[in-house]
Formats: sequence, C-alpha cells, structure tokens
Amino acid sequence: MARLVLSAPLDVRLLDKGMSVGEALAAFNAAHGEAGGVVSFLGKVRPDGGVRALELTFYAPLTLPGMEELAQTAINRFVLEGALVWHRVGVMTPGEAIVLVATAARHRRSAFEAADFLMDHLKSAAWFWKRERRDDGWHWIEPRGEDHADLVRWK
Amino acid sequence: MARLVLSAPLDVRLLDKGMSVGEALAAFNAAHGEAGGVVSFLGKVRPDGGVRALELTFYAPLTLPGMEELAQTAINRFVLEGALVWHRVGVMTPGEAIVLVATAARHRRSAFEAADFLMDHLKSAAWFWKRERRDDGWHWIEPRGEDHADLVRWK
Amino acid sequence: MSVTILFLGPLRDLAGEAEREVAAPLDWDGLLGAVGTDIAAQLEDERVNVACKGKVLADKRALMAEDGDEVALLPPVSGG
Amino acid sequence: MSVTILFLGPLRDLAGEAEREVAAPLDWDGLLGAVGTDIAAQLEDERVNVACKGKVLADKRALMAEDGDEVALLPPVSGG
Repeated sequence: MARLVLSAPLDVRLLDKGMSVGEALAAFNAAHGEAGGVVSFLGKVRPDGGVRALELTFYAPLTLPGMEELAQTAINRFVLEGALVWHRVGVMTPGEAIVLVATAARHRRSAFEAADFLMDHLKSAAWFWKRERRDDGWHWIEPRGEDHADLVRWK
Repeated sequence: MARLVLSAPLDVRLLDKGMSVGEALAAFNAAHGEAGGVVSFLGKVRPDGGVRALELTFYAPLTLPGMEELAQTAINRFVLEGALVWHRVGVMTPGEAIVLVATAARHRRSAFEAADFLMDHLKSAAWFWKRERRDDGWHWIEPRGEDHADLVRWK
Repeated sequence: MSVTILFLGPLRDLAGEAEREVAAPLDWDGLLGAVGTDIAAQLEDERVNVACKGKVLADKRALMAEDGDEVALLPPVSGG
Repeated sequence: MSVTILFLGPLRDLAGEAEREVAAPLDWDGLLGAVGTDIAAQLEDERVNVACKGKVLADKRALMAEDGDEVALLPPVSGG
C-alpha cells in the first residue's frame, strides 16, 4: 500500500469515491507529531428512515475553494497546527463515510472546538446539495433548523 | 497483521506500551457502521517545556474500574452506540500517545460532547499520577486549575 | 454570443435540465425571463444565490453576464 | 498479622518506598503513627484519599484495616 502523504498544515479534498479513514487519521497524526491533541470527526450515511442512498452534488468553482477558506479560518481562529477536511460527493450508501475532519492543536480544547466549528459550517454553510433515495424515489433535503442554530453559536 | 477486535459497546483498556491509533480507529469505525457520527480524541506527550519523558502511575484496583464506570456513564448520558477509552501507563517520550478516546452516536453533537466529557474526566478525575522528567530530574505534576474548571461544566 | 445558466440541486429538477444556453448579454430581468416562471419565483427567494464566473454575487439583481460567462443558480445548501 | 500500606504518586517519594508492612489491625490513628509526620500531615489534606481493600473510603478517618488488607494512600490525581 502506497503511503498516504498529506499536505500540511491544511489538507482539503473533495473525493468522488470512498476514503480509508484509519489510514487518513494515521497519516494526519504522523504529520502532527508535536501536537498535544488531535480530534477527528467522521460522518457516515445512516441507514434509518428507509434511506437506500444519498447523493451530494457540488459546484466546482465554489465548493472546494469554500472548504479551503473555512479550514484556513479555523486554523487562524483556534490556533491549529493543522487541519484535514475531506468531503465525499456523488452517490453513497448507508455506512459509507460522507465527511472526515481532523484538527491538531497544542491543547485539547482548541482541537475540539475547531472540529466542532468545521462540522457546523460544513453542514449548513458549504456548497453542497443533498438528496436521498428512499423506496419511493429521490427526495431533496432541506437544511434543518437545528443546523442553523448550531451555526449561530460561532458568530 | 492480526485484525484488531474491539469489545462493544465499550472497549476500555490500560496499556503499558504504544498503541496503533489508525488501526484502533479503523476497528472502532467498523464496529459502529450504523452510527451517524464518530468522534475521536488523541492526546500525545508534547515536547515543550524541556520535557524528556512522562510517567503515569496508577492503582490497579481503582484505575481501570473507574475508567469503565466513566465510559458507562458517558454511554448512558449521551446515548452513545459505543465508546473506546484507552490510556497509557508507564514511561512515555514526546510524540507518544497518552490517551485515545472515541465515541459513536446517531448525531454528531452527542459524539462531540461525549468525547469532551470523557477527556475532561480522564484529565482530572481518573486515578493517575503524572510526573515529568526534565534536565534536572523528575517532577510530579499538580492538577491544573483549568482542568477543574473544565470538569465543573458537566455538573 | 451566449451565456450558460447552470441549475444546481433541486433547481435542476425544476428546470428539467442541468444547464441551458441563452443569448448574451444577460441581466437580472433577462435571467428571470429565460428560466421560466417556476424558477423565476425561486430566484426571488433571498436564500437563493446567483454566481457569475464562479463568484457569488453580493447583489444578484446586479447580474450582468457577458458572452462565454457561466451563471449558476444556487438554492439553499443542505449540507454534508 | 499485617496490613500493607501503599504509597501512590508523590507520596511514594515522600515515603522513600512504594509500600510498607505494619501490624494489623490498623485504624486512622494507627495509620498516622505508622507513616511518619510528613505523610501524616499530607493525610490531613481533604484532597488526599485512602482506599482499603481496593475501595475508596467515604470517611478515611473510619479506617479499620485487618490482617491481609491493603491500604492505599491516594494523593490528588494529576490526569492523563
């Protein structure tokens, strides 16, 4: 297996197929050997509500640049040593990874807050459109009120 | 490499040598395929302040049972699908892992809060005693006021 | 002498196609006229953004697309 | 007919040893007398706990250790 090389301090990717989460986190950890704390969040497609598949569409000129700007904001705001922000696009099935975020900081509180901040923004302020396939076909997903409430915490 | 098998929903360990973090997180992720969100925290020995090594001592009849009770409390309080709580003891050098926590939940907020809760309690309410070796010898570490303030958040 | 209009997310279903070529230049009134009444109604929603040449417009009503430009219609995002 | 006293963390340095055998039975006054004045002073600190047979005593002053028991002196923890 070729060794995964991450760019530092920021590694931001849009992926059109599955990710190897353990390998990514091992590489991130190795890239930030001097950080006191490393936090990760992995979001996966949940099998409930009769969801058979999920599709994420994006707009190339905005989506990746927006993620890069978000990650840079997190690095500055939380004084991170590094951040990884990977997001799937395309069609995924239950159990598959949608998003992987990792943050490395001197102290654990900064790493926790930065990962939380990144996820809140990816969930409701990043350029993705989501639809789910259930037994009766595809349904577009509206942003949840809860997600907007999460976002307001960081203003 | 033998495949790492975790006990579910709780996997709590005291380790007297290094841990393979990527492998542990891949196994945890695989064990909780239906969880919507998985959060991890990895704490490592920082090389600053002239620290050459760190030693953690424990008291067998209390330390592991206390960690198991803490993890069970987190599972109940945050409605987790699973938790992993691994802690090193013995002598560690800068860059080595001290603690690895992972939480799996239906929603990301629960997983984040549970990992944060576990770390705050491991840092200041678990049966470990820590000393650091600097150029002038070993020094016992007193709990930091900041750690106690972190703990009060959960009362 | 054309502008490409891109329909993102649920607007794609409403448009029945992913993109449409229209005559350049294209301003706000031209856009409303080019996309049909259903999508024009959506565009009046403040939560629907418009990008031109890959940049989100601060004031979408000031749209002024020229030959070769791509205009993207961006409904509210629904997250990852 | 003995009780084992265990010194944890920094108390180990203060005691100069990891454990000490003393005569059973052992109550609170007996413990204070057995450990020397430096450690006895530490034991008066409310943040220092005492465990007997692997259980932390809710009231350490009610200690009553019998033959074969292990008494552990637990200074404030300093975390992982």
